Amino acid sequence: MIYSYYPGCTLKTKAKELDIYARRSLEALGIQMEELADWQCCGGVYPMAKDEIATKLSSVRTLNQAKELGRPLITLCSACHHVLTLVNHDMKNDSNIRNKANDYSKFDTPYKGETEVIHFLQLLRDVVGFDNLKAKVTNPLKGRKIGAYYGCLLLRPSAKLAFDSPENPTIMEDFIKAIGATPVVYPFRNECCGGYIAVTDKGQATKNVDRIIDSAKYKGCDELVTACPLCMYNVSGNASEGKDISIKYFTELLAEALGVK
Amino acid sequence: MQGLEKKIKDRAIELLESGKVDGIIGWEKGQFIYDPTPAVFTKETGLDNFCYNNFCGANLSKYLVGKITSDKKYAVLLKPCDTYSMNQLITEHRVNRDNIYIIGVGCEGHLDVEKIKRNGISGITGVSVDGENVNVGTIYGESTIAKSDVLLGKCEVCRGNAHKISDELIGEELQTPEASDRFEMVNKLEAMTAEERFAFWKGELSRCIRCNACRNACPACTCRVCVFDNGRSGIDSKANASEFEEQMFHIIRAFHVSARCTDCGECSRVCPENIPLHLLNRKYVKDINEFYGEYQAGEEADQRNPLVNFGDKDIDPTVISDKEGN
Amino acid sequence: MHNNNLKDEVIRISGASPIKCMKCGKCSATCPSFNDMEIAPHMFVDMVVKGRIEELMASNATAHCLSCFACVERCPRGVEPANIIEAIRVIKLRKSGSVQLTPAQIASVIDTEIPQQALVSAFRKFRK
Amino acid sequence: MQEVKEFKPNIVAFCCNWCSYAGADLAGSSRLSYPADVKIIRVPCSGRVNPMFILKAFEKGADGVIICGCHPGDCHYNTGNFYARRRMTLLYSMLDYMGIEKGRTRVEWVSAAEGAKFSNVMNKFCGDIKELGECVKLGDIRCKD
Amino acid sequence: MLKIGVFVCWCGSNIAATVDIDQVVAAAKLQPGVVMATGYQYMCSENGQSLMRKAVEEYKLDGVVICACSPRMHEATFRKNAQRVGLNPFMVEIANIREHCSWIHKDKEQGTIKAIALANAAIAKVSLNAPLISGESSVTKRALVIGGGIAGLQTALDIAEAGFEVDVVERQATIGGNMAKIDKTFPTLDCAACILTPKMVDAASHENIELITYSEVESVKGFVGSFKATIRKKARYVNEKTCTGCGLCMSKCPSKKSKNEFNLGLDNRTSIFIPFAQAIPNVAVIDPQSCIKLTRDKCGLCQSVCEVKAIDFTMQDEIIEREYGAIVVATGFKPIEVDAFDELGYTQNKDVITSLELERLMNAAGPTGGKLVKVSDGSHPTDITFIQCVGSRDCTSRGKEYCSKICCMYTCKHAMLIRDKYPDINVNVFYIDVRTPGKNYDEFYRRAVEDFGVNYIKGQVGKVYAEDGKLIVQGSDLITNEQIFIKSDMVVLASAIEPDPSAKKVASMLTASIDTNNFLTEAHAKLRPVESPTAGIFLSGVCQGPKDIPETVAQAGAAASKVIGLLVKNKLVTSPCIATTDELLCSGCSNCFNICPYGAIGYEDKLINDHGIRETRRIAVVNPALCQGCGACSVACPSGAMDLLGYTNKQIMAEVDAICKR
Repeated sequence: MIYSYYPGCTLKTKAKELDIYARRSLEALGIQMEELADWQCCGGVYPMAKDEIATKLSSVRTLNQAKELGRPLITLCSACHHVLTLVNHDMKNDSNIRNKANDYSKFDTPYKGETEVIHFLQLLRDVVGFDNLKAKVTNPLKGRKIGAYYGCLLLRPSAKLAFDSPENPTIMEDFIKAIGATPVVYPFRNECCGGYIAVTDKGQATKNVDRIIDSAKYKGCDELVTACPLCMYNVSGNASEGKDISIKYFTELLAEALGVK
Repeated sequence: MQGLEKKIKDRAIELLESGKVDGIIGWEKGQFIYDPTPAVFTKETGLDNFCYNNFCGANLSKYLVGKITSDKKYAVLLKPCDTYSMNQLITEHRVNRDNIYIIGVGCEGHLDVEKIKRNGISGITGVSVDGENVNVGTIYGESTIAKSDVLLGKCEVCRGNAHKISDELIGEELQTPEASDRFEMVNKLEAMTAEERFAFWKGELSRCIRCNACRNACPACTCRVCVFDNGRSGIDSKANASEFEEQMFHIIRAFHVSARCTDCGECSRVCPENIPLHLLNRKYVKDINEFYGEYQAGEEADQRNPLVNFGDKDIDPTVISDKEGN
Repeated sequence: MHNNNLKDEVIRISGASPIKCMKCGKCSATCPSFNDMEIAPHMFVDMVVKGRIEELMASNATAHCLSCFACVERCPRGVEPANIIEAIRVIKLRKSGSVQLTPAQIASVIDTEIPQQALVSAFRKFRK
Repeated sequence: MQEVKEFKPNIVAFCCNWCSYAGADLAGSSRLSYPADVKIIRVPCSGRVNPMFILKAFEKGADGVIICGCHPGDCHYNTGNFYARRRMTLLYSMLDYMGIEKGRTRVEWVSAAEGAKFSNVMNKFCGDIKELGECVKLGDIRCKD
Repeated sequence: MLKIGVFVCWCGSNIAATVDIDQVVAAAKLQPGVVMATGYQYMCSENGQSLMRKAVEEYKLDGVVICACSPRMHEATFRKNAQRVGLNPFMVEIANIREHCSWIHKDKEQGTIKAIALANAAIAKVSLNAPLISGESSVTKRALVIGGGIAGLQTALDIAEAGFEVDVVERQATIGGNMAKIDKTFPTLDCAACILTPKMVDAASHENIELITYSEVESVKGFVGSFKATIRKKARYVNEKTCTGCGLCMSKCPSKKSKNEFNLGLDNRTSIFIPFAQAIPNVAVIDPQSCIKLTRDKCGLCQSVCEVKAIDFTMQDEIIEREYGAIVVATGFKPIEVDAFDELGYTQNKDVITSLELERLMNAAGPTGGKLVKVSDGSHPTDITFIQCVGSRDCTSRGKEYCSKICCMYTCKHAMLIRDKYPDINVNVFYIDVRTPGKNYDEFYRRAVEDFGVNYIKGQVGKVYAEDGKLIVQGSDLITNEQIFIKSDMVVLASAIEPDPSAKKVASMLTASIDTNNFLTEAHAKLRPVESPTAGIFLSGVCQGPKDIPETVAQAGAAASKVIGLLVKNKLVTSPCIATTDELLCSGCSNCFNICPYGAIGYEDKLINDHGIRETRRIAVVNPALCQGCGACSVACPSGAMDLLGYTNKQIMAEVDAICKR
């Protein structure tokens, strides 16, 4: 099985590490993935308003491309995953949005949410399997106490994203275990860092980030991992003086453990 | 098609010879190629007169109803659309499944000889379907005509070549015709004014001669005694005393088969007056789909039909009474 | 101030059902921006029910909602407060057209590390 | 001189024994009037009303037929009115489809406590039928021309 | 043709003022079959009734129409009257010319025309009437109660006291149910065990009660008066009759790591065990999942120490078949699983517990001997926060849409008891609404606040998390409009309650209906609250809807009185106005069977003689004891084979005909 891959804009610029290490790791794991030829930006932010159609179209076009190839679509960036999944959900379940979006797009056959959108972590869990992953780790990250930082985009609204338990997720912890490190569970791992207001209200973002870092440090995290460029930017750049904590993309740690960094 | 006829015939002989079944319900050659009739074949009758060609539109499932108390086992030939009726009959305990051997036969759509004749073709001696066209052999030579122009009404809205129930399949690879929107005419009628609709139905139903062909062919009309023949029902009538009774007969008949009708189209196929009776049944099908969710009678056996079911948030009849417009 | 036209618009755009609210306050209990919002999420819901949309539009509270869906996730009545707040933000935007962040200002706030999503959200979601 | 006679419609009301018939009784004991054109037939449940009865009424010269039952969910027999609701929705839709004025048929839910509602419903229904006039479509075709 | 008599009542001036009686009488006389018609001032008076009786005898009437007030008023009176002179009561029909005519019309001409139409309709109907005879069925004088909690026990005791035999089937190894786990009861704060255990002993020792514990009802057939139940008595591996409950086996059992269900897993028990000290029967039971002998065929220590040789590892399940006249469902409730509400941290923090777990922690017979300690480390808590409505009034997939009714009061009780016993503990309660309807209930709540200093906060909790050795409860305070963070040692979740999972199976077994939440439905919310719509099935306790103990006991008694009222009869009279099948017409299609709300229609393969053709056909058969006469089946039947006696198709159409004639 070959998977279609959707990197998204950020992974081509600000979050290159997230992308590069993912590609290397998959190669090491023997999973075939092809970048979608003509992908477009997902739109960056999911337009919640029911009557906003135009801003959902770029996602729809990407999803339709994946449908035409007949392959599941792998996402990596939390924000892209959030947007693509929610737009896909709309195309499947909201006839108004579906009809209008199809009227605009004029595909050969209307798009009805057929594409399966899978996050890279789900691929590791459900296709590779964390036990298999563990067996393939050549450089286990022994002794490192790592906190998973999920943020909000990956988990909520859980009814539509169906990613993991929204209140007590385990996928990243299982991942950390599989690469040989020690996962540290801390209460604020599923709370929002304030990424969407990082530009307009740094103060509020800082408050959020501080609370998350405090919570993680209190539980004994030495470092954090994330799947989200927004979280990465916010946690690494917007924490108060002296609060800062090391944060990496989960793919970087994966590549490290697989010995392909 | 002829290859298929041979295959079915061979298999039928095999079934009869082996004693697996006591009779085969199939089609018998008529006087012309286009008038085969349903018949029961046994060891005694042999299968010399058996035929399966493009004029075997009749739905044979109902012929099992009379055999329910028989201890003999029958094989029945069912086209894909006929299997819906079979499932419905099983659901309603009107046939004895244990004594039935179902042979699903392939179908490429059946033809309406009246339509062929209306195209100026007569003296028909043979037909063969060739993709989108039909080659008609006549005593005057061969002519070709578009298949879509001469299909039976029920085949124009074909539901595909899947048999919903069968014990074995023969010729299932045949391609059934492409279906058009079966609610097209219902929608058209709905869009008319009440006066236009009334005129339409008055025009159609006034031709009714109460021959009961629709009732007799309908695989959902399997009552031992029809309510119109039942002296205790209060609406019994041997012949119509008034047009009202015709209307009533058709409304009640459609109502009684609603939610049980598989939309097989036999009523209209057999009507000698060409009254489009299926448009009544199809209205019920459409309403049921719209009001209570998609439902296909006979999709599988032992379904609970929407009229012996309910939802606590069903739409209220006042919605119909108070509907805007005509 | 009651404005039922605006109220209908909020309900239409959000697709949410504020009338289902039973006033338990769980949305506000869970909101990370509670202290930054002069009108808290539970008040948004109630004020929409009462048709007090203009007041909500006049408030800057909409700019502080993170769209993190915590309230949507935890609401026991399926009210979707975040969608309601977003709807008000959208209506506000469509009505005035003024922007919070103009292209000219970008240079002053941008740094090399800012991910695209943050910019998009600043422009589209939060420009008023 | 010929006198123009006021049109007096003929209206049949099927009322379930437990709710609507009792509601009609209450309308009576509260002296809430409605036209004498309405005549009530008692049935155990709205689920007992056979579409045949309605057609029969029209055949015999009714100008309007109304069915009253317990409110959905309150049926004395738990589910009877749910079935009635489906049957009547489909039947009325069919009559409409055949071009027969849909206003001549109606279902209303009237509880035993709703005497006033019963009277209002009947007043309104009679008014509607009067406006529609004699049931010509079904009436005229009662005899072949 | 029938000979019909018509009597038109004046009802003083009630009818006579708006309806011309003479005209109605004259019109009636013209109707076919009418041999006499007369008016009278008050038909319901003794004189009126005797007038009717005399006429029946004089004219040899076989049908009577009374034009008078509503049949809901005097139909029974006139039918009884007919019976006195040997006329079948169902040959009497009433034309309602008062409520439906004279009282609502002012115009006498119009009123008279309508009265004539109504009279004609009744005459048309009665001329098609046939004498109907009420059926009878016998009553087995024994009741079955499913569930041995407080509801089931109270019902059983009340029935037994009235002199009838009762079997109580309980799934667990002991009776007592949920109430046995409770420490104190509101609003009186008396100890639950002190009021429940005497009842348990009473039930065990009552000569009319048989307790069938560790058993489940597998199937029920039959109908009111004669049900047949199959009960599976699961193997206990301990002989109930010889075991003395000495407990020696428990002290020797080496398998000690099974979760103690009675204490909700807060401590462990042995594989052979007695559920709790006051269990009835006070007999050990072996858990086959963990017993070393039963799983690995080793050990057998208990068998060797048992002095009365009560232990039998070869014991098999036993099937009991019994007949009953009535069945009471008392399957009770269970608290919902709160794992899905993980923002409240139940699965992540040991010190987040449910209210029922708190009951066990505060119970003197519980795992801590009644000392309230933190589950995580056994230390003394100083701050406890309660969260109400966890899963109640929640219309998402994780909760229940209804109010669980008992949580406000028990949370209040818990708060009060904690403050009373440990005044150093601060107690906060998050609430949405405090619902305390009930005698002395709101006073109880106010006492918790005013006398015991419980701090009630209007708002809900969004997140519970551990920090600095405490649980931080992040919630909203809607009165002060603040987001607050309360440091707590323990958090108690007032979880919603739901019907016991067995209720659904039991209901379908009994053809009793259940609602969307799996609570059993009562026949009528106000008039028949303890009866199921299915005759002979009664409801006791929470299986019908959330209830506290006083309500449960009251309802249990009510159910018992209904059962007694049924069992005391020797014969059940069944209404003759029921559905009936014309066997020659029935094609066995099952439409009627599918629509019947009472499970009154079954199928039989019957030998039919259809005009000389003899064959076996599948025919619908109506059970007269179950049919309630709604007639839904008669409409579902396309051929008209199914009809409703007393309201036949033909009768109703005759009425239509009479009314529509212009």
